[in-house]
Amino acid sequence: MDIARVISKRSSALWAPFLILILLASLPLCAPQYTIILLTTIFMYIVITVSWTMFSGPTGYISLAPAAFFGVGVYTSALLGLVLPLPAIIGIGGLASFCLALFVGALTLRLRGTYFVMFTFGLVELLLHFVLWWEVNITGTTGRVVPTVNNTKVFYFMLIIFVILMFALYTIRGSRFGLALEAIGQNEDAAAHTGVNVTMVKVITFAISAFFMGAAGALMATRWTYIDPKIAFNPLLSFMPVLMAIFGGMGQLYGPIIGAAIFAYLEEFLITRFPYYYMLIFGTIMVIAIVYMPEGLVGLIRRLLKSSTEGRHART
Amino acid sequence: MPVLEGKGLTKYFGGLVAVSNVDLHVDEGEIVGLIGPNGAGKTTLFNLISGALPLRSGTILFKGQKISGLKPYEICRRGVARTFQSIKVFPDMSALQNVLLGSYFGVSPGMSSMEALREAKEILEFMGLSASSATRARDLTLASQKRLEVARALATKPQLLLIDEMMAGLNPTEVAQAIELVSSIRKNGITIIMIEHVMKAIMNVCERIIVLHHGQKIAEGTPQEIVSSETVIKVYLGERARAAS
Amino acid sequence: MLQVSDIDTYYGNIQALWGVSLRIDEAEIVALVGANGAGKTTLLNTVSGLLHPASGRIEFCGKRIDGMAAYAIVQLGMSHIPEGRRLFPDMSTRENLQLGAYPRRLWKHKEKTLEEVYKIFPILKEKESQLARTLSGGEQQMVAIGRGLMSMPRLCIIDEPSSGLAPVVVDEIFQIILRLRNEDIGIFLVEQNVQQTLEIADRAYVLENGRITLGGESKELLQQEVIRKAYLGL
Amino acid sequence: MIVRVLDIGIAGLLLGGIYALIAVGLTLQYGVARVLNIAHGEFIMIGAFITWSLYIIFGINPLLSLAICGPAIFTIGFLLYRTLFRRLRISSASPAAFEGSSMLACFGLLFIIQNLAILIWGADIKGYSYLAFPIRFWGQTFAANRLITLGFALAIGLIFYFFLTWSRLGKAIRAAAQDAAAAELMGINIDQVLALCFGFGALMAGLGGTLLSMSYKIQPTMGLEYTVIALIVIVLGGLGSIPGSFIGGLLLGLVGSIVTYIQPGLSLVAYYLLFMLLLLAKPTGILGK
Amino acid sequence: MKSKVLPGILAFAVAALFMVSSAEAKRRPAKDKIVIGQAIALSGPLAGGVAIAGGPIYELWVEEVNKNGGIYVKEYGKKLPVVLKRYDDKSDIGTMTNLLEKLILNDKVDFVFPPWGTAWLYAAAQIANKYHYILIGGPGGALKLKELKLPYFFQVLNFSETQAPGLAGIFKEVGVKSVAVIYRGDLHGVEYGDAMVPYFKKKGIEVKMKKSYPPGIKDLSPLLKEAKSLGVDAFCAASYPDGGMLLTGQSIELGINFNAFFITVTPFSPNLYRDTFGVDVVEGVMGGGAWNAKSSPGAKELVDKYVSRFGVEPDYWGALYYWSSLQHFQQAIEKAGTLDQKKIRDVMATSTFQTALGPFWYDKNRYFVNHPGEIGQWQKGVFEVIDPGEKRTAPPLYPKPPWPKKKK
Repeated sequence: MDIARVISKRSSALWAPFLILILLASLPLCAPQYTIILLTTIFMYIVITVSWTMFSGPTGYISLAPAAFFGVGVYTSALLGLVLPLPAIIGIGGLASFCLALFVGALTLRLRGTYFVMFTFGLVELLLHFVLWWEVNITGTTGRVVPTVNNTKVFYFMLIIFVILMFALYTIRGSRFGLALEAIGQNEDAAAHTGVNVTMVKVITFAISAFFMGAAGALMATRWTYIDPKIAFNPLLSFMPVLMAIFGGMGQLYGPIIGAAIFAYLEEFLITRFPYYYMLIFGTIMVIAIVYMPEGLVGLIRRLLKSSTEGRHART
Repeated sequence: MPVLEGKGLTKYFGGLVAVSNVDLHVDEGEIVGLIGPNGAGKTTLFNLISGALPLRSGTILFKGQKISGLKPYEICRRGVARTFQSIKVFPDMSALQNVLLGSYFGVSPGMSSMEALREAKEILEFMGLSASSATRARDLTLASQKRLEVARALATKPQLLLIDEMMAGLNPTEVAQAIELVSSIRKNGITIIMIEHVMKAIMNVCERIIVLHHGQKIAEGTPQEIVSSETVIKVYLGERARAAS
Repeated sequence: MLQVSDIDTYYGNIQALWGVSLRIDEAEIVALVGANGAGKTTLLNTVSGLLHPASGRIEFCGKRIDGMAAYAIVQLGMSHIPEGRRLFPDMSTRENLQLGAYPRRLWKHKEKTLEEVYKIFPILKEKESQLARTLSGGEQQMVAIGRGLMSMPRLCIIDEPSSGLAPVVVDEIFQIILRLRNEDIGIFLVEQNVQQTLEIADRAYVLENGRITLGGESKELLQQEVIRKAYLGL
Repeated sequence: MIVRVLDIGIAGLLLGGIYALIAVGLTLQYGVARVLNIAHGEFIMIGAFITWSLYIIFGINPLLSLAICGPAIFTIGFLLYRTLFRRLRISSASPAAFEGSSMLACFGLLFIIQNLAILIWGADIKGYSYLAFPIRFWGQTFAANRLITLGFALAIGLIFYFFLTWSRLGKAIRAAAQDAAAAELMGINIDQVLALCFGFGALMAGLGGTLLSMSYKIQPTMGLEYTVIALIVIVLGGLGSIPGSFIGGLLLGLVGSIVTYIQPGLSLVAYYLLFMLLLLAKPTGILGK
Repeated sequence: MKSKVLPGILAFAVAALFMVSSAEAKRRPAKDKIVIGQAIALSGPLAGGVAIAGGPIYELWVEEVNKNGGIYVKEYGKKLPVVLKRYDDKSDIGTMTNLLEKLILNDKVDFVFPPWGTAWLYAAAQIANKYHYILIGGPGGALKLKELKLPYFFQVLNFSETQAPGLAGIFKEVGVKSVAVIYRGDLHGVEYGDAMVPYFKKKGIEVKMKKSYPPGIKDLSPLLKEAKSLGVDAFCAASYPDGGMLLTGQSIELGINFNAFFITVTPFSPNLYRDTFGVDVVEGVMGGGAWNAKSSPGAKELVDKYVSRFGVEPDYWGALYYWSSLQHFQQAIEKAGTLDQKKIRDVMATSTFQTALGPFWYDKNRYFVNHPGEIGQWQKGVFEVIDPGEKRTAPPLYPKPPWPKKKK
């Protein structure tokens, strides 16, 4: 980790994300409302996918718990209604997920491979059915109405969550904590014997990634207006970040972002154009994508870029 | 005063005894060799010392303090570092990053980035790996990877270093270099326990040898005592050794 | 019996073998020696069909086999006993051995073949219902060799049979290899234990960095200065 | 009291039998062929719908359609592996990469199969009545069709177990599960064996679907919940262990039945709680190493 | 550096793509048709319910209106044909809310139709109300929605508060002494489960058992056996089609019979329920609803139209309700003479129109009250309305005959 090199790399590459950010931030001024709504959804997927990648990318622990963390955020928001200001609700939602992740992480991160995968998936279903039972049998009701919030406001908050997430991600990647995380992914035993408190590093990263999922959930609840356990803890949402990250390519930081953005947009595009065939088309695209782009979109782009530069070399 | 002291170390895997009631002590500045056929429990013993596996019974003292029961990272931070039989470098990290991790998280965590970087570079230099400091670990040769593992272990600033089969798979030239390296590490005041199959290396560098068989310590002594021990020849070295000696 | 001519093999983008040629005759022990990472296992895998050469040709009993799948090559009478034994850990000794006779032609006679193998390794008969994972290292190696013999091969490729075994057990394994040769089975042997290997082999090749650098009668090789220095540490 | 216990036990086994069958199928696909088949439930759904069509349109006895459905779905599974998954396996850099990419491909398949089913059969719930009458013994009543389902599930499981233990191909499958490269060196055509495994997995799902359709109503979206249950069971039983999956399936059925008797609202909570507690206590499953 | 610039360009391109795609947002062209948007489950777990209960009615209505040349709107001085623009919400509430807003904001549809499912209706009602779009409640709706006081929302279907007293009345009339109640752990189940108990108590009927079960349960036999062992006269279940079918199937399989057997959602479907089990088998089963071809001339006409269009009978709960609400809606537009939501809403809230089920109006909470019936019962293949009073098309059959003995 040559620090000088890292810094120089950053300053010259910083303008691009900044430009995009300014562009996105100014979008509500000119773009139609629905574009804002769609972008909010897309950014929700990006936030979930990137925060998933934050933990699962370097460590190689495939977590299927996103739906649980997202759902905890959603439910926090639903429980609190709008008695508190929105930023506070987002913060509490994130914090609730953070705490859950700390607990679950401390309990389960000794599991490896498929066992961890299945445990995290079980968590989603357990929470779903437990909350359902709790509401029906203890509180005697189910489902909650969440007051709606201005769409533009939701968009800006989602953008802010995204920016904070990216900032957190960059900070972690550049730090010794990030180095330890990467080491854990490559060889956990060796990392432990090199003095890294592997459990702590894993659990904390797991919890940080859960924080962002929970925050996104708390925010999105205001868009859904009505919440019940089956809606909040939708198991499909656990698979989405995995699929999106693989689709985009996990080799690079921007892979999951592109993957999530295109995946989410494609789905919306197909569902509105071909309501009766969209699953067929979507499924076919997924199968073709995985066969022809084993390293995801990023891999494909790289290959294209490589062949084009090679072509240029050949010409000169 | 012994740096490391183990009493009645025992470990079972399922119903099988892996290490059975082994006592051992290592004095400061020593190089101790650990030999025995495969499955004798050598690596298991290392795993017990470094905290990778919990003990079934027995205690391990390091500099008079109990370390059995501690987590691997805690033991490492107290000054016990190790390498692995099957290489466990971080394959997609550069050699420098591999070593840097040791500096960051070893005996003295919390040192500044600049200091850690300087130290890591020094260690790479010492191990003769400066030239490949930016190379990804997976692209290094086998011998260099083994060195890198030792470098990473050294970066944690240990007082006791456990080396597990550093010579296996190296050619004689590389073996000679490795032997030299082990001696120079010792010169820096680090106590060493090494598991080795390459007899030549063991005989050359070790002052004392412990022989394990079926999880039990069957012999202990100077290299000369070991090669002439009846028990060792019978269970381990075989007739050929007898003929040769 | 086996003729390897000028093969190149790649691992991904990295070339591992460069123009390797060698031959093995009937009932002959041929050793392949070389440092770790020289490409010995790659060469064996290429011969047995687990890897495919990018160029060159391999003939076995007059048949061209480069490009054939490994399972098809087994049926021609070549058996590859891989490094690290690679037994099926949750199957019994007996089942492991039976699988050696998997090709349909051999499956019918597997019980008879099994008796033959038990004659060579009487201890395996005693442990025939034990799970492979519970056997000792030496016994596992015997099962691995026995399993290789179940296909009644004309050529047996044995990769590092001594690794991880106590010197006493290694002696025993080498005795068995010699015995196989006497039963008219060709042996292609890779070993780190160069001295001992060259003592039992008829001929040997030296592989360095993916290239064959030396080859000849093992007795002669044993006397050569280069070998003595590089591999025997003398 | 004893009668009550017996009643709960048998009710649990009735459901557990199907779980077991489905889980064994997934074990073959995931434990052996390394394909985390998220679309496993879709094969169940297809099996159920084919059975329904055969019964409603041609009046073919559902038990007879076991013989039609099974081979048909086996073929689909086999061909899928030969074309799609084999290609993915060869092009994947590592087993882990294959697991990821095959899961993504299975998700694609899930969407495709479900959409096709909606196009062919419509999205609505379907069902038929077959052998829907009570049988009494030991002072308790049981549904005839469920007893037959259990009988067939056990028989299929047993036949398959003997096939794996005794036959040449069965041994090859077990060998491939334990060490694919070594199996290839035994002269086993690994591509063929893995494709067969995937096919057998699909076959089990198809048979499960046929049996399910005798007692449950069917609809194109029914698959995922069975996939989830099968996933739980295979982990519960120890990954890759076929007897483990079978026992795990029966166990899950029993637990569900016991909890439904005490507090029906918690029956699904109990599934997951049992699953997670077992993972924590013995991460490798009931019959895992 | 190049590899760092690339993502920038790519992300930019993606952003640009969104803008272009949403720039399609059309300006309102000269009016030549009325576009009605509907985000409803075409796939996912709810799709089955959509197909058997409610979904097709909207299509049939659109075809019917267009057959007559469309809806006359005075503002434009002509009849405007109707176009139904449907999106698939995948049975996911997040997708539904997005698509509903897309219909309103991006596609600028003239009206929206409701999604399927109670929870979905809750969310949709709030969104439609936010944009001042009329939403005529279709399949679903419950008590809690009343509390939200949404001025643009109209509830059509009867619900727990109207059906539970109906059921209790019938039980009292036929002499039911004790009941067992089970309910699905969701909004529908909880509301019905809670609503039934006090009405039974008021009529002096003992509730001996009340238990919930989770959606997705695979075995309900313990509940049936428990109720049987308690010796109750009536068994009532608040369930959705999955549970309703399972419950009936298991009762038949186990030969467990009650004097009265009631399921809220499921028996009303002739093709799913009656035809799956058989006319003899379902004889005497009660279900929420209800209407049949005998309810009114318009009802008969609807059944005929539906059968000739889809080949099966409509469901005997919502179909007539939605159909009539749409007829009411059409007349309200024609009376208002405009497509303005506010004006049409005011007309709808205050006017009574003749529809297939007879006169149709909303009360002050904008709830439709003139239900054709609350409780139905299968009798000889007809879903008879057995409510006390003039709506009744046949007297209740009590006790329910036992399930037929095995016969193939």
